Amino acid sequence: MDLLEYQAKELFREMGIPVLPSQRIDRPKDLKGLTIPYPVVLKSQVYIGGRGRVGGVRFVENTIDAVAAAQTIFNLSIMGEYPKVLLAEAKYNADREFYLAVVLNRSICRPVLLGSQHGGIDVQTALEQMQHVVVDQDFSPFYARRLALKMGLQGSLIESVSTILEKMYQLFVQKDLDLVEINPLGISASGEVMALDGKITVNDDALARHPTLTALVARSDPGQPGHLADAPVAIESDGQIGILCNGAGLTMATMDAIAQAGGKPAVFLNIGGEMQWDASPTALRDRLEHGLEQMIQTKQVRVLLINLVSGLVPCDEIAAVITAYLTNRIRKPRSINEISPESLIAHTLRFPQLVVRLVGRDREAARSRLETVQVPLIDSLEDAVTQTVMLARATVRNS
Amino acid sequence: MDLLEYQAKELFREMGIPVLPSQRIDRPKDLKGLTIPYPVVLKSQVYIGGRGRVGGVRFVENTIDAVAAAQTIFNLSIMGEYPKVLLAEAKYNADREFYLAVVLNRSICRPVLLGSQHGGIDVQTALEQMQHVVVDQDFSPFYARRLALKMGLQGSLIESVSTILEKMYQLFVQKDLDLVEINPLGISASGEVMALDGKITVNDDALARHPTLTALVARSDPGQPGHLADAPVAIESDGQIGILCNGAGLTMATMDAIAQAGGKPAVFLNIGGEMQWDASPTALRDRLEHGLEQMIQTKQVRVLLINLVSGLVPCDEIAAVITAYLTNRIRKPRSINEISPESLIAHTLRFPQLVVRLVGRDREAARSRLETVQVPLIDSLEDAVTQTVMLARATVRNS
Amino acid sequence: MNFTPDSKVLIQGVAEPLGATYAPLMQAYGTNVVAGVSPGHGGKTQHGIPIFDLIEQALPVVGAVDTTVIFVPPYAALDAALEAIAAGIRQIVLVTEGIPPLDMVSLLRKAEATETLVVGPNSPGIIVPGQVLLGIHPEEFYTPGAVGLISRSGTLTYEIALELTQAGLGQSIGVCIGGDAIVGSSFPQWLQILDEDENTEVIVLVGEIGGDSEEAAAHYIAEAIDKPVIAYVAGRTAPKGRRMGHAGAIINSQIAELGSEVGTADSKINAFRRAKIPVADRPWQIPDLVKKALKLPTRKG
Amino acid sequence: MNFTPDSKVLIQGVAEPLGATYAPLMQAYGTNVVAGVSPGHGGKTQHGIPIFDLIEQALPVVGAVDTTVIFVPPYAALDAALEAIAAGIRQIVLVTEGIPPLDMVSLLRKAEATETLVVGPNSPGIIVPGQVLLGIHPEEFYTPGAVGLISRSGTLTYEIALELTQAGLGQSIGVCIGGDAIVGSSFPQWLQILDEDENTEVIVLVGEIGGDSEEAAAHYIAEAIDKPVIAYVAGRTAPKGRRMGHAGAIINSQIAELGSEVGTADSKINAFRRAKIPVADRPWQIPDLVKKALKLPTRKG
Repeated sequence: MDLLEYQAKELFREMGIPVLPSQRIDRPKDLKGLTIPYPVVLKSQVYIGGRGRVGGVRFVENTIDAVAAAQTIFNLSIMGEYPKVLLAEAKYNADREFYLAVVLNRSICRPVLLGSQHGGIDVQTALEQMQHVVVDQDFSPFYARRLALKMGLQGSLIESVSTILEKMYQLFVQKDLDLVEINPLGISASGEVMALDGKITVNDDALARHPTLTALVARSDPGQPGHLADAPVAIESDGQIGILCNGAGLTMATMDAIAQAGGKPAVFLNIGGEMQWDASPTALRDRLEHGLEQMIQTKQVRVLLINLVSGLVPCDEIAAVITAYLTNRIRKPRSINEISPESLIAHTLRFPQLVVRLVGRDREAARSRLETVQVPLIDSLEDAVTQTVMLARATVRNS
Repeated sequence: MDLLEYQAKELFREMGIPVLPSQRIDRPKDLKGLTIPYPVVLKSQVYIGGRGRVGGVRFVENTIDAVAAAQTIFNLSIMGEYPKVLLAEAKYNADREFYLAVVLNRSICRPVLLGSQHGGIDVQTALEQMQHVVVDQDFSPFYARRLALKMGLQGSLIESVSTILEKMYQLFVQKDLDLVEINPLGISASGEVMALDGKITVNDDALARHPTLTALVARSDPGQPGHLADAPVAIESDGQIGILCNGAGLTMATMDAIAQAGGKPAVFLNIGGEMQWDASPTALRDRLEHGLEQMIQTKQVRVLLINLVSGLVPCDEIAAVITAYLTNRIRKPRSINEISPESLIAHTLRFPQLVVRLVGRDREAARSRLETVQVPLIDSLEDAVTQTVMLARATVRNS
Repeated sequence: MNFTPDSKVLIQGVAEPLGATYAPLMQAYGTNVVAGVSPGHGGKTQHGIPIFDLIEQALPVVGAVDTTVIFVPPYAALDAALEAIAAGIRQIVLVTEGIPPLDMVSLLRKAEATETLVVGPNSPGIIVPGQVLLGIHPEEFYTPGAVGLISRSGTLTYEIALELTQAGLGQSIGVCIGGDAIVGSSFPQWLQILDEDENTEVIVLVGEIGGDSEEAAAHYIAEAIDKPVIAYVAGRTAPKGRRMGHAGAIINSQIAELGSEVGTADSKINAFRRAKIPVADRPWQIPDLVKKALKLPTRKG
Repeated sequence: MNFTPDSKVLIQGVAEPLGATYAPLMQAYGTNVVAGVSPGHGGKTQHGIPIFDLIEQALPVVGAVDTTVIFVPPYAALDAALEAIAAGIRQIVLVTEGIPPLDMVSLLRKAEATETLVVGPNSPGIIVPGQVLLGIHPEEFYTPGAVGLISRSGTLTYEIALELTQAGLGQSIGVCIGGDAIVGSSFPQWLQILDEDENTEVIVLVGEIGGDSEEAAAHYIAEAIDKPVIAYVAGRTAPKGRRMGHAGAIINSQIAELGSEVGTADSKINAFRRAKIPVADRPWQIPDLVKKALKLPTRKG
């Protein structure tokens, strides 16, 4: 999960990476209490890059201009995203702008230091000039100097840039990050260095052991990309098919097959693989119950394909969850005054058609059980996909 | 350098090692503002061990008793040391008391975990039962579990004790310590663990990179044992000889030889070896000047043996420092009203006799130069020692 | 490599929920589970498996251990694996999902220095059908045979094992390198093992989006593998930047990946095609491609 | 070991005060100083020694390096030594005083794994009189000969070298293992090297209080050394618990040392006596003991 610039800079400041005096602005009127002297830069705090090119960064000279500029930025969408916060920061006269990053490289299973003398908004030039150093053994500052030299630095800049890299690496390891990026690192005419913009990606799996990060992230937008999907994930706005599977690979393969057969998935939900250390032998049943509830609440789903490959739980027990859910859902006892004709109709209409394919033990018992609620048990993934797409087409024709 | 118990416990608390609620008491009247409920334990904060046996730890039930007890403890010397601070702490009912420590073992150049089920004040039993685990590779919690098992622990105590050891080790590494000790670690009837007393020894050489420790130590007593000697170190209160050498080994060898020849060293001063990275080629001269000043100010010194082995600085330049010092010191121009007959006499009397032995280049020039101030240059260490002891005996006879 | 029924196997985290569930299943499959390790549970017995607090306590009792299968909580996994390495165990299967990647970096530095094989994490491990189960593969989908099946996922692997079994194609091994971004053993490592394995006649490689394991595998196959390989790649329609459930199955577009398009299904499929490796478009096409490779009669042809 | 005049030597921290002072002295003594390293000073030349920013920049220019002598500030020493190891250098002399002990623990773990010899820290290094100087021993006290001199201190070692030289006893080597609590090479290691060295006929071991290096040496000599050894121990009258200037020369009475009396001068002298090793009571007695061991006529006998 990404942090916003101002959050990244809080961590930079703690680690001793130089950042400019700055202030978080939640409302335009906060600028009246600004303690940084003008001129000041106002920056839209969004997760997406490229805000500078579309007006998300503005220089202001006084309070009146600042409040007006803040109003504009708060109302400016950066590729569809509106900022909840701005950052007001002192202005800095950078002579040159470098790019620096520490990132985990999955191919070689090692952190990598990245750097270029051509940072800033021209990402293409930065990329062409990018140098990298693999941290193959335990980190020591000579790795940072190695990058500084590969970047072509000389004299005192070797030490000042490698010191920044050292601190970035410490932050990376101490906080279990996926990425720490400073772009640009401003270099003043006198050779001082300053982190002018920063990006940090925290690792979802490590988050729970970093209370300070957990607190930071709690303040963030949970809808940002990269967030762990424990709710159905929307695919196509005009799709009609819901896909519920167990396991990431199976979910992707099923979704691919649906699309290849001409179907349009609306949402998918992976109710989880089998490698969670604290999973009980019957975890799949509970997750299916919860998943069904979530899928049914997604109005767009007209056909729901349930494709489960189960090692531990017999298919019959899975089928029991489905039949119980259907029975409950459709015949749920309600108090008289809750039942209005509209709600009954809406309810009935909204309930998607089910295509159920289960693999595992006790499939024949599952088949019999599902027949009691008029749901056929399909044997092969191929047939399940064909059936799902056919039903979806019928739904579209009938609507 | 050692920390006091209350300072060690501040670090324990930060690291998540359980400690009891406690409050630092600078004056007996501080107890009137005590926020911990009674009964409370008052503990003398001294560097030396064994305070419990001599009345440095007292249980109190109310404010009146507490103030009285505090007054007593503040006036109680523990082996010659008076506390500047007390620690008021909640009382704890320990079912059992363990000993735990992390210490750097110099023989094997590795940290070692130590533990015994028999902690508390009976050090002898703790020692007999002591178990140890060498942390030969990078630490991982299994080393702590290994110690817990060697200590004979079972069930949930394995995890709870090894978790404490893990945190002790983290503290040890993060703060570059020489020793972290918890004695006793209280074990309640229900299996809870609590650090009831703690000792931390910080490493002098690493101190400068730990600002929080530097701040803690600044509040401590600079006269405590283990502190780096950059001032003359007192040896025997009835000694008459001062020893000034460069290098620890040479200082010890010279001091040993003086004692073996029947001399009584009063103080010694090691003006430093040659392995300081930032030493200029003439560092020895500056240090000698400073060292002479310090030795002269030590009234007890009647004979001062200067034994320097110099690689870089020629003996003649060293001799020049000595002669300049003597000349300056004795003929220092003073304003009229400063010179009283008493001060002149005291000054002359106090100035010790010099025995100078220098080894290095340009010894003959040094010899000539020293002759100008009536100081002979001695060639061998053996002769210098003989001469020093002889002069010291003469001084004693003449006094 | 030693994955035979008589090789000695340890289970770390045997008292944790997942470990407790699978220890008896492994044993029932014929795996020689000699001991379990769970701190605080030493001295107990579970399904006839003696439990120890620490591996080094078990070794004098059960002798040298070949493989450990780890089921401990994610933040305890690095320590468990280091404990195993310190105790001289050189084959580690990490089942646990959610281990922080930097813990894996530390572990892999140590594993490389000690020549330890690490399979996983976030992996059902290894099954040699009819012989030994080192992990959580469900036995009912597998049957002994000549297809070496290597993958990055759990249930999708079982699915494909089942498709093969139903088509009369048994498996010489089923192994999953793990669904996380940072995993121990790699596709090329397993390709080499299976290329040398006399029970394996054809290899099925089940890839997915994210990372460049499939690209590396395609390159390695073209260079060094003599046996036929069939590939499949899941995630053609996966939305960009979304975590699918596997920490590793994600397409990032960050500058840190140097802007290249490595990681997409297209990139992987193209890599296989360039290396002249048949790619199944759908999972159920795999058995026919395997038969073609073995020159057996196929369903449709 | 390679301490010959033609072995290639690097100086790390050549632009720091101590390094700048001693680099030309080492060179003047005949040491083959091929390069200096000081970040930010790359491209300069100092007394004819080319300076590089990083070791790996120097190697393509000067070829493989045998030994590095490190003069960097104490908190940069671990990194400098790791840089040297990563660059393939397997002999390291750490002159710098004040390196934190836990940095040394990290370094020694790495050095052991890579079979790297670390001499020091807080050490004047190694001198082979008339041939090569790897550190800061002053040349004027030494003369070539057959006495192998090993110690823990600087100036005291020079003092004893001078006593030997004045008595007509030259030295095959002068080496100081360092005055800190945690040091790399040990007395037993050097005893073994000198026992095998054909230029060494007798060994003088100069110990001091603190630690158990002398006790270990006494034991090792009794077990494994054939050549005669003379010992001296400084610090009989040193006050307990006081730092004498060497971080290692301190007698602790903490429980952590398990209450034993290891570390005192008595303990060390007794260990030598038990091993039947002659102990000089005063530094100036060493030459006579050496002569006796070599069966040469002595001053007094």
